[in-house]
Amino acid sequence: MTNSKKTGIDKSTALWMYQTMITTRKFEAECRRQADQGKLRGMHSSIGQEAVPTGICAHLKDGDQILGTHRSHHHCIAKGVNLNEMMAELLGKATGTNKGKGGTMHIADINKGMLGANGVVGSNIPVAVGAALTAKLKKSQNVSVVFFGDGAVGQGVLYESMNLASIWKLPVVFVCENNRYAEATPFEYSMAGQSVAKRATGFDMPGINVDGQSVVEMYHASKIAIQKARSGEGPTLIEAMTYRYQGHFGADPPLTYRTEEEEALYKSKDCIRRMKSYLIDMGYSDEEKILEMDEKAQIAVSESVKFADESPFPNLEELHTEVYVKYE
Amino acid sequence: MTNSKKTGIDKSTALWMYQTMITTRKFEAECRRQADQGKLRGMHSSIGQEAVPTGICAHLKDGDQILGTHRSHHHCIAKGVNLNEMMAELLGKATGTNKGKGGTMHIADINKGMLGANGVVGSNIPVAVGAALTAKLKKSQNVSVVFFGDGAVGQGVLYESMNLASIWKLPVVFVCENNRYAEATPFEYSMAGQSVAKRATGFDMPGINVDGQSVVEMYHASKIAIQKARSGEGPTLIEAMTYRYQGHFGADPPLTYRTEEEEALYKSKDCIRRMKSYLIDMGYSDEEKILEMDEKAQIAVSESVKFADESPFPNLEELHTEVYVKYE
Amino acid sequence: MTQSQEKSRQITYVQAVNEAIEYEMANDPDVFIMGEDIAGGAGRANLGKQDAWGGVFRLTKGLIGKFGEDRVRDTPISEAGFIGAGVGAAATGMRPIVDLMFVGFFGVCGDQIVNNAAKMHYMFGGKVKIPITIITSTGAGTASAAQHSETLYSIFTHFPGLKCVSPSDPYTAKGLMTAAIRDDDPVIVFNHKLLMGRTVKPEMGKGIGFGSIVPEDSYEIPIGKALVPIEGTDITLIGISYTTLVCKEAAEELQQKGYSVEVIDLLSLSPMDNETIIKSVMKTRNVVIVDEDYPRCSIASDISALVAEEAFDYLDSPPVRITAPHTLVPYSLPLEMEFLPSKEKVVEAAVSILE
Amino acid sequence: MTQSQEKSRQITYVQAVNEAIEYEMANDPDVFIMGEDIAGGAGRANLGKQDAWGGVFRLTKGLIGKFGEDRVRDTPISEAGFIGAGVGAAATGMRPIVDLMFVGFFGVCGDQIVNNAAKMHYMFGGKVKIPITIITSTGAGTASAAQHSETLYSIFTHFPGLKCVSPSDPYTAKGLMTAAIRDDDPVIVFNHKLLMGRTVKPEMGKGIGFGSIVPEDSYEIPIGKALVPIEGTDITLIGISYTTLVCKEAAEELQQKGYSVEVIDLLSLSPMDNETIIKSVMKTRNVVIVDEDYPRCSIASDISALVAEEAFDYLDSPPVRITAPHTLVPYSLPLEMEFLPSKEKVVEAAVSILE
Ligand SMILES: Cc1ncc(C[n+]2csc(CCOP(=O)(O)OP(=O)(O)O)c2C)c(N)n1
Ligand SMILES: Cc1ncc(C[n+]2csc(CCOP(=O)(O)OP(=O)(O)O)c2C)c(N)n1
Ligand SMILES: [Mg+2]
Ligand SMILES: [Mg+2]
Repeated sequence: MTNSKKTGIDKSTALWMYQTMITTRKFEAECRRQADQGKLRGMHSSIGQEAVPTGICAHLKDGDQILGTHRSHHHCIAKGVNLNEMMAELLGKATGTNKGKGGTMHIADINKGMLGANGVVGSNIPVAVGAALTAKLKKSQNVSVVFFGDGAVGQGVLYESMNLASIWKLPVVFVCENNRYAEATPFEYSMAGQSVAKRATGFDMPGINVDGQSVVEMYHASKIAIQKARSGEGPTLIEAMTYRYQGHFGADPPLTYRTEEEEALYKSKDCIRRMKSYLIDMGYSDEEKILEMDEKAQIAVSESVKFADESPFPNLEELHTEVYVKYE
Repeated sequence: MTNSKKTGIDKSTALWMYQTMITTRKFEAECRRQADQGKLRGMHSSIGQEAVPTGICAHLKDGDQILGTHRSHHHCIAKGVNLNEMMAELLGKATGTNKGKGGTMHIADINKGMLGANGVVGSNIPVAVGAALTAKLKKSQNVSVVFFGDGAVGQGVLYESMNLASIWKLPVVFVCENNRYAEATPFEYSMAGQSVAKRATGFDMPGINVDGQSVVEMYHASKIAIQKARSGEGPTLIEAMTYRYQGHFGADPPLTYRTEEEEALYKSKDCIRRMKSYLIDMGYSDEEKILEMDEKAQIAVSESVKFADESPFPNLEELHTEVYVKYE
Repeated sequence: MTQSQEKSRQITYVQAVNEAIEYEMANDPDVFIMGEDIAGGAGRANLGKQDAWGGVFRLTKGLIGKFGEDRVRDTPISEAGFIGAGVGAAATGMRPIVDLMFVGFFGVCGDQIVNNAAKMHYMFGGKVKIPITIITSTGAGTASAAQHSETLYSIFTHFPGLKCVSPSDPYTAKGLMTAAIRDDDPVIVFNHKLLMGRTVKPEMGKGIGFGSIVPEDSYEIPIGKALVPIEGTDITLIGISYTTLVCKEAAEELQQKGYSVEVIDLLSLSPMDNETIIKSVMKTRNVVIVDEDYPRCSIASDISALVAEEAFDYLDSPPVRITAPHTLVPYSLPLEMEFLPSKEKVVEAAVSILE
Repeated sequence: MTQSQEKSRQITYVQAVNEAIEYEMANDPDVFIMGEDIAGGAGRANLGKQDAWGGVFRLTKGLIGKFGEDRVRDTPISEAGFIGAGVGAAATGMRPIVDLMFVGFFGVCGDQIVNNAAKMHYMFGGKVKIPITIITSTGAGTASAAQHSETLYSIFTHFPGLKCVSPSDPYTAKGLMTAAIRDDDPVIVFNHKLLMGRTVKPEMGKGIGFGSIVPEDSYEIPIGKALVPIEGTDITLIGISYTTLVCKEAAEELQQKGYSVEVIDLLSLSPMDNETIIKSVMKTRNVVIVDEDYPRCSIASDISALVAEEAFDYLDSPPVRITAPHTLVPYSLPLEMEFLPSKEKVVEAAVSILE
């Protein structure tokens, strides 16, 4: 099993996955620095969860759409959104993905297949069903993937959406990033049955539980789900077990509701470190080349800051434009 | 099994159940006549579904609360709401359960433990969770029961409510009256997996499927669920398979979306006819005494019309009162 | 104008909406419609019964036979789910029409309407368009009590990012429905139940469905423009949807009393045709706003404030609002009739201004 | 007045609300509170960490230690579920306080608020009371963008059956919170995020939390009554919540320019203190309404219409509304600041009226 899986990932994909994850991590770290300097006005960090969107987006094509949450920088980067434009957005600049109007919780770039982060928990789930409906009606062979947290499993709209996707056999994959907490609330408290995957039962669709701190596992699990969606066999629910290393929002201290032991345990399964070993084990890379990749990531991140810093704020008239396509 | 079940229902309960069902059926038939005369302004008939609330309410006590839907006359009658006041409500009279302000979709009598019918599909489900929360916080040993249709299984709030009830181990029973249709839509089309009971999976609570056209089966299934709730062991989801004999609303013709064969099949399993046989089989009654019960029902129904007819419409000032307890 | 464009006839409101949808679906493959029992009996093709209902108001009757199950799509009772799906479909290139059966159900799906449909274009810096049309029904007068009889267009008008229109008869229903479907922004079309032929007091429905001449051909009524069906110089009556009918009836009676009455049919609430309102009030110097929505923070308040602020020096009398009272919709017939704005109340208000 | 009632001190808005809740919970066993992370870390009693958060704004900090998990109840992210449960608990004898973290989330649970909480008392003929208190947060100025920065009290004020209050400082926060919990009707308390100390522009938060003297003892500010913190004769400025602060600052500047300014702190939107508004405007003959909610069908429209209709003959100038523009809340700092009503805009409007 392990073997067949290993052989399933080709070198360029594996390298892409590592590069994506390390870029994300460095981007997020940079964001924190920007926030500490008062330039970036708060965000939800994705550090620790990089493997989830990376493993999935490895299978996605240009016309495919992903949708995210309040915590979506990793989704954006995995789907290829431009780092410069992302950082500019986070600093509220006119050159941002959203012209500075959306900010951290709403980054979107539909041309890249990022149909938007969304600040309301659960809110994007039916929107993803709609994108899949378009694919079906237009017979485009595209799929859509929606990411949401363990907290979103409390929202009824998830079940409405799973039901719609199932009865209409839509090409959508529901991906729950179970990082064990919604704000300060552990899922063991808030989720009856304590399994997201099981919630697919009764909706006539597979629900699977995956080690979301392993990009290799994520890759293989999502490959099946996306193939299934793309070939018209309907939706899948993936529960990816993961962990956010930082607080819920900004510098919010997580030790008020979780333990050092727990943090240490999950950090010991870090997705980037494990991928590093994988690359070396597979002979895809070596320490030196990995350092180069790390450096490349850092350069891209630094450039994004430079780009954002040099970009202007939007004109004040922008407050009033694009509320509508046309309004008179 | 059948035997042990039979011995489980004592005579007075069995007779009460029959009386309740036949009263409901005659009440609903009378409502139809009132509508044909233009006095009653439209309603959703419960004919065919009488066994469901009857089997359940046999186990309920005074302080227990039930909650209903747009189709709730049978719930009200089973919980002991006064027929005169019901009919007066339906004719919009000041003496109605709700002083004429609520009408068919909102009949309520909290003193009788009928916490209200509700016209928004699914809307009452969390309210029932709240009534159960009161019972738990006040340690009253009361339970609450919420009835909803197969259509409500499409509403996300059901899952939010099941989750809350389950994690808090609340004394509530979720009863889905699966009469196979939501308006003109068959549940085989709209419900992935085609089973309501299965939807409990993943919510750490039992989901059971019951013949809702058998009041005896309903009685036994709900006995377990209500005992469980009352003793602090948490919620149960009951799927009661039933059938509405009439159209969705008013005189809406059901043959535009279902077949004569199907209607005949379900009518052949009529709950009242089967209960009649049961009473005779058990030696609890005979044809003659049953006729007396039927007559008693008819008299009560006729009296309700007389009561309603003789009652005044509300004063026009009533339009403005009871919007608030106090508003100044 | 082609010959066929001149062909007109009296049809019902329901038929007018149906024609608009049919035309757009036939001419634009991206248009589709979904909602509960929008066909009815879905999945029962084997029984030949897909079109059991054609929507609860029969607005979509016959369409599934013409366009198939994919484009005339029955849904489970999952408003948040399928309206959200409409938003997603709109964002990715379709032009969905979605049915929210009664406006009072917005509370189960409001998030999809106000946080996604209304905001995505702006939040995403203009890079995504949401050309969704939401149709819904409003109004009391059908014994449907507090949850099924609301008007509520005021709360949607509150939200930047949404357009709101409310036709008053078959002619405006067809033209606004067409414009809504073609519009690139989210538009909510509020159809009054009494205009769609639902009523328990037959005299209230008198003539409603047939009050206007409707061209057979497709046409648009521009969103954002009011109509002035009756011109006059003494007083302006402003109606919206069903209350336009009330205004017209009141105007007739007031004319018999010798007054020259102007009636504005608002049609669009967002954007609102401020210009037509101001112009009329500057001329007549008196205004009565007639609206069935709850009175607080409402379109009636909005119009009253607009007139007060923009035509202050022209007014001979303060604006008057005839609205539903600050109470819920009761079931009992006499109470429900008292809830509704009526011709009598409008005439009384106008006379007391003009006397 | 007892001795302890006289004890007063300057405390934060957050502490003032916390005190009100604590007092009511201590004195009425039927009062309980629930919401997401209202304690935080629920079920982690074994770690001694139940009170990780005390609510996202820390309004309930410390309460779980005093009243236990049953009465300070963390919930899953299921607003429709737990607000509906609040309604059911209220109907059966409890007095729940329920937290809707941000008002922009109303769209996932609006049905429970407007169709159940607001309507049950009326629909059921007065036989059921729903003494629920919903607390929620409003306002821009915290870089939270379009979905997390709305005000929206106008749309709740629209609904008969709901009461709506919006405090402006620690003193009114404590008094209105106490009154809300004790009220037998559903009350929504709108707490502005800037008043609760959240801001990314420190100068906006300057002094906000400490602007008022708060008695230690429990007291009520009656729902439905406005306050007049500054009296004057030339012009009335009407503020709500955070904009009351804006009005006070503007008043200061206008006074320096030699004008006599009256400031009304609205406090209650439903019921609204029409009398105080009318009385003031009859005296000053000029009015500027300052509100952060979207402008259409809003509380600002309502007040403008009220003044126009009821004080028509007293007005020297048309009412002026300074509100958020008809646009969504942008993320970028300069745009967000431009979105907010500011002292400068108020002063400018007032001066142009009074000059
Ligand atoms: C409907 C709604 N309720 C509450 C919130 C406030 N909120 C923002 S993030 C969050 C926790 C989400 O937890 P989860 O879904 O597990 O995602 P994570 O933060 O762990 O990535 C909450 C409660 C919200 N944004 N939307
Ligand atoms: C939220 C909502 N959506 C739609 C409706 C319109 N509606 C009323 S009854 C009904 C069908 C309900 O079906 P089901 O739950 O199976 O109950 P039944 O009528 O079969 O008793 C629908 C769609 C509604 N009342 N509420
Ligand atoms: Mg989480
Ligand atoms: Mg049904």
